[in-house]
Amino acid sequence: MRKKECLAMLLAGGQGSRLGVLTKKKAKPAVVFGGKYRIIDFSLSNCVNSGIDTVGVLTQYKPLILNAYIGTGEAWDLDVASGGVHLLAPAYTETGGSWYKGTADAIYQNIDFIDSYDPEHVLILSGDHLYKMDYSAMLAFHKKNGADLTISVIEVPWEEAGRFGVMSADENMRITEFAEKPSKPKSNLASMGIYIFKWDMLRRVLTSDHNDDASEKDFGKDVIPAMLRRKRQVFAYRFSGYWKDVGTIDSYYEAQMGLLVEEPDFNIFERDMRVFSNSNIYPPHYIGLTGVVKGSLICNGCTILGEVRRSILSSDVYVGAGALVDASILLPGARVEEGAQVVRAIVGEGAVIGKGACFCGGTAKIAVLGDGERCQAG
Amino acid sequence: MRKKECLAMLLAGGQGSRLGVLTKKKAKPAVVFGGKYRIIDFSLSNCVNSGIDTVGVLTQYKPLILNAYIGTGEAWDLDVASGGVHLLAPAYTETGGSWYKGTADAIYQNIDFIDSYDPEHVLILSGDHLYKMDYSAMLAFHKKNGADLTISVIEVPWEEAGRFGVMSADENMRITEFAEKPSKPKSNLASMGIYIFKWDMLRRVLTSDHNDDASEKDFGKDVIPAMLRRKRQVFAYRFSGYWKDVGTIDSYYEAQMGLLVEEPDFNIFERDMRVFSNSNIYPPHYIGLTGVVKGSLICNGCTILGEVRRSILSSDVYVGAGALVDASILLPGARVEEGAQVVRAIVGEGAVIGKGACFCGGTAKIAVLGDGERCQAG
Amino acid sequence: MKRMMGIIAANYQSDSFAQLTKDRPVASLPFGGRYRLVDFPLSNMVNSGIFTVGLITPYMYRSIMDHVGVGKEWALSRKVGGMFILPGSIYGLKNVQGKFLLRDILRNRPYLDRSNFDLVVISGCSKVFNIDFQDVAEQHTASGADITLIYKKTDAACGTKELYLDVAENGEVTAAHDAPIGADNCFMDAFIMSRDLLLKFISWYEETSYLDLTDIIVENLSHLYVSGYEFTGYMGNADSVACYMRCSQELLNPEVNRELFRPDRPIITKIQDSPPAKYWPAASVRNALVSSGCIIKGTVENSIIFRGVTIEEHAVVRNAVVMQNTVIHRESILENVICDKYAVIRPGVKLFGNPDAPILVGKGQDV
Amino acid sequence: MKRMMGIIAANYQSDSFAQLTKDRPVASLPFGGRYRLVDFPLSNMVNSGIFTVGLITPYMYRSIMDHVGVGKEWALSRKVGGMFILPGSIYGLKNVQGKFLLRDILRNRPYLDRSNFDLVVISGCSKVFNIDFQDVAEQHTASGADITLIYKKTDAACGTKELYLDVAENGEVTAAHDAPIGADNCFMDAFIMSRDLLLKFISWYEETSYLDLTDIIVENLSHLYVSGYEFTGYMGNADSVACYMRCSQELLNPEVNRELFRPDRPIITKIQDSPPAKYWPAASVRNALVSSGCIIKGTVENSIIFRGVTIEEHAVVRNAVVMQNTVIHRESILENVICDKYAVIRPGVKLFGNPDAPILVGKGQDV
Repeated sequence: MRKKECLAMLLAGGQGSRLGVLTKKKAKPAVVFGGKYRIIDFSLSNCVNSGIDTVGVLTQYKPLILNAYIGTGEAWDLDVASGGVHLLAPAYTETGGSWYKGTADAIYQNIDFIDSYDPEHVLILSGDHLYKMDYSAMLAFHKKNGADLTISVIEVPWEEAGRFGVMSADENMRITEFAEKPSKPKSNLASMGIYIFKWDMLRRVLTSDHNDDASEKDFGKDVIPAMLRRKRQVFAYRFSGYWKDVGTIDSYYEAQMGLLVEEPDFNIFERDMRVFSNSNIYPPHYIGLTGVVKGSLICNGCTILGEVRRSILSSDVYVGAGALVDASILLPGARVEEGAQVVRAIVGEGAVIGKGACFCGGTAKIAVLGDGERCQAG
Repeated sequence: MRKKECLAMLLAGGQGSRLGVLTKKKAKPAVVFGGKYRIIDFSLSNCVNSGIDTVGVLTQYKPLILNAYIGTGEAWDLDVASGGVHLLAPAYTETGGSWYKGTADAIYQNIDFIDSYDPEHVLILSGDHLYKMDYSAMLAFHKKNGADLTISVIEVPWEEAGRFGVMSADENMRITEFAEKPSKPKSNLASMGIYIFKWDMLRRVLTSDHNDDASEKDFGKDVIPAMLRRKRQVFAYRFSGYWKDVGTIDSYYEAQMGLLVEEPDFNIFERDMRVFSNSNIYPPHYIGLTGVVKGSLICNGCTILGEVRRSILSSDVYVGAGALVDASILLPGARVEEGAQVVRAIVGEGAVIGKGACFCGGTAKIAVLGDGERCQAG
Repeated sequence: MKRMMGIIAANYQSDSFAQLTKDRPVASLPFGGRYRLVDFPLSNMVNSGIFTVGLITPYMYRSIMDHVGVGKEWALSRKVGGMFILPGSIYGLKNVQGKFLLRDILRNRPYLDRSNFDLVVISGCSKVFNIDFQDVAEQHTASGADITLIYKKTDAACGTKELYLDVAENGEVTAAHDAPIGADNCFMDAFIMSRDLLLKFISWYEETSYLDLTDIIVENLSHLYVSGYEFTGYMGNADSVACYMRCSQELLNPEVNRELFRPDRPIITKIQDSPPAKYWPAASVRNALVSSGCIIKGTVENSIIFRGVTIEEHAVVRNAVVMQNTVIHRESILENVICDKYAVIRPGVKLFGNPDAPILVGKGQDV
Repeated sequence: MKRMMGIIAANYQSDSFAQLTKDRPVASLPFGGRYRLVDFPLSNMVNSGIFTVGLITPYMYRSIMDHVGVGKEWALSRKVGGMFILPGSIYGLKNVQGKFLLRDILRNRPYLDRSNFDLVVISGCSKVFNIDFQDVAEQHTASGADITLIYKKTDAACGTKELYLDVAENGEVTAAHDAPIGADNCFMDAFIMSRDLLLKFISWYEETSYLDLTDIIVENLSHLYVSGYEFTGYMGNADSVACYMRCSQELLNPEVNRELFRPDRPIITKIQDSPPAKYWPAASVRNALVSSGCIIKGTVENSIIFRGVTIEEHAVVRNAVVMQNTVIHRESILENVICDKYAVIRPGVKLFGNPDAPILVGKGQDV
């Protein structure tokens, strides 16, 4: 096998508790997004489109649906003998089991896996943002600088900088300072949570982090500050495209509504930098004699007998006659029965809005119904 | 999706510590057997050959190699949309992580998975025996009796009965008594660790076992005795073919040596009840001008310049000129260098017997070299 | 469960489709918004537990091989059984009206010889239905018949060359006609027989292998016990342009749709990776099947829209079938039209066909 | 890394193989114990990072489609790129000596049109080597050549219809001959050119599309900058029965074997599921390549034994190639013999061929 120049490790173990009931039965990366995708599709597609053919996916919280979805990675052209997707759950060893204690620990526990590919560099990704990025350009920048670590950064509005890890860099983009969620940010260059490490260096850093009892085993809080303290070559790579958080109900909702405009910033119809997904086979959707669909995204398998406006309908959704769905996101298999109303709402997988029921959010708050739940009239 | 009549749950989480260094880096079901197989191949192949297309594989101890090996189950024709292989590692939930506490607990923690297929019956298998069995015949017997539980049994010599769970049955094969490793066995019908449960019943029994603090969460010790106490319909299904334990170094060795005779009891060349495996692509093996091979099984990718007698060489093994390999098992990638001697030994994956070294077991004890280790001369 | 092997005649051509089948066999004609006709027999077989399927392929095999591949989507990419490519004979199939030419089977005899199945299910591609062949096999075995022909009671099958069966009260097929006169039992191009009998046919008729299997069966009605199996579900007939249009329109009937695309026996097809269909605020769509990847800005009524079609503003598509990746520009009107793949309808173009003779726009044609 | 697309001419026939290629193209001739010839160009492309590969397939496509399928084993079953089946033309290829007929490419022009690669690598199937096309592409780009032909310095290529190149000191190809007179640079049936130039060739020569691409290149040597790439590794030639035999024997040279089957650029083939080869206590085997699934009870020397072959007690196989599932019964002797698949050699049969003209036993033949 050829030595790998760069492999990717995708952190997909978090519960994503800020997505509330949507992650009750599955990990955040497995939540459906944009009708036919799951959140992890965007990172995996970025990998493939960047020529990275070896990806370790670190899972922990309720991984069953995620595992089944990823399979061998065939849906992303990642089922290659010389690499491919590997699902890396915490393992049980002679000395008992050990869950991942933090992002850095998750990588630490998989040192053997990474070593088996003998890579030059390791790309660390987290799967809760919507963006298209060519990691190979970032890798070229990283190599050109001879960097130990390169962090992808994006300019954010100054008033929001305090929500991120922000960094100051010199004129060569070498990072001079890094602050995790500072109350008084000195920079508006925010970390996107995308790192490329020289593997030799990362292996050493992780080992010493592992032995540090005071560490929380987190990249942002522990690993990166430690590297800066030791004056490692840490650079910032400036990214300037679309990049949106989808980790809260509000951001998850807003990012999807953004897909509905005529020329969206994030374009799922683009032929280059395609987004791949693993889909089931459903017949085309059917819009009945009484159906109305405007300004919406509709997946295969849907039956629409009512009115659908400014909404996203995932596969196999049913909207009964006389029902109204407006400014809402219906996840796979959701049913809106006759005469029901769904406005500014997210309806979970297989959830049901009963006949004549009204499930409506307001300007302040999106209404969310969990997977398989039921909302009845009256 | 059609309701499943029967799905299989394969217990593959154990360390298999009785296999010593062979399970240092992988779970027992992932240990190579018979040159090109891994121990789990036999159970998976039995499933496919019995028409069972949905298998949950319960993993826990060092599952990485096992996971990569099983993949989507394509190698066993088990990559079907309506079922297939599912790898079921212990999961982390809102309330933290929970490792499998015993065989019964492993199934208990996957009740949701099983329910998603809505099966009539569930077949429980453990993956450490060598046998070919048509589970559909056992299922027919189970259904004919309207049994809550059917246990596959085999007659063992009386003097060995105490090593097994043994049972007494009436003339209809209904089990009247069950004793786990009794010091004074009343029967020589030994449990093969193969169970078919009515799923409704098993779900109930597992739930009450889960709530019983005194239980060790084990099928043999807890679940089956409890069902007998409650006078459930528990039957014994008599199996009479080849069935050998491969869970200790000695039994693992002897079972493989049994493949070398001219007409072995367990026949890997048979066309019906085939054994499937997931193999890499290697060129044919090469026997050099100085090579000698007699009474052996040789896999692709080997290079043999020395003498090989009564041995099993897995893929990509090298035997140098002047070396002697006798009555030994060489696992994938093992190297026996020039002039070395290997007799009554098991040489682990990628392990090396250095030039002129002698790695020999005796009549009493098989010599075992762990994966990747090295034995030097002198 | 009966153990059966399958044969699908996916090689025959037809001249009743005009340019729609110029470069493809009938089997790979797109249908129903995302399928090809061959998906129906393939899915029927797999859903009936038949996992050894021989596909008789045509000389123009690219489209069908592209679509079916090694049968992965149908779980036919297997170590035991799976999909077998059986190249059909090459000689002027277009002129021959047969679908089940003996010579195509003769040519692939090892497929039958090397198997150990008792029964063979044989199906054509141009009729559309969702059937459980297990039911047919059970009736076949119970009746003790040599051959069981599957039929549907209808005298409006629409096809140009149907076979209608006289079925006696005991279920025996006593005669066959090529028009529904005196019989309204339309043969569905699908039947079950024993492998042994099929091998016998091959030996008996080796010299006259240009014959069609169904002709041989009809010729031998008096010597054999040929039974009929009545199918009561929906059968669509896509045997000519007009039939294809009618059958496509029938999919807009929710009951037909539900029956054909039932979740317990799904129609499987090649997976394509398209985004969801996007409807612009001005879109107006009713009574339509629309596939993923479409961009709809105009008006669509009573139509089947395939994957990746763009319908621009103020364009109107009515009673039409629009195949993959066609672009319909603004202010054009299409009524009673079938557009093949990759066609382009320029702005303002107006095409009005007749419901019984729809206008055809060829593959990649720029109108 | 250069982004390239590939074309493999897997359709050509040959009459220099007698019955070995009666029912199969040269591309699907079994070779090396478990491979088919097409595995070499396919693996070379994939190992060089070429994941968009067009396979020109022959009229007798069953064997090659069975083997290659959708290219899964080669990681060519992909959403982006992957393997494209390009059906070759049907007319009497056997009589034509060409391997790269323009009409085969013309017929599949959309494969070239729809792509956005700059370079196309084109390879035949009957020469056996393990190459990194990235190296060739780098030299091609650096030299600024229009076309780069890959050659090996040898005047003993053994083939019946080789092309030998005159290569100037600056690497330019100045002339080509069909014999090694004055030049020992044997063209390896593999070359790189820009997609644009290939499309130009198609337009220029559309009227005379029966021409071979290599003829066109030779004809244009004075107008084009045609460069040579010298390959220094092992090249085997399987262009006729005698060559095939010699080339098979060469695999028994450990150095050749190591070079051709190097682990960093593995030759990939269809996965078959056979048990390990089983040697009985009486077996006597030296200087042989033996595949899985064999049962060896007799004597084997200087031979290539394919998957699932049985060699009974006291049978002797020497200087032979024995293909898949053949059974050699007791006390028979085979020397200088090539046995095709599923052959049966009866007890006591003795076949002694000449090293330069081995005896051929046809597929399934019972001797």
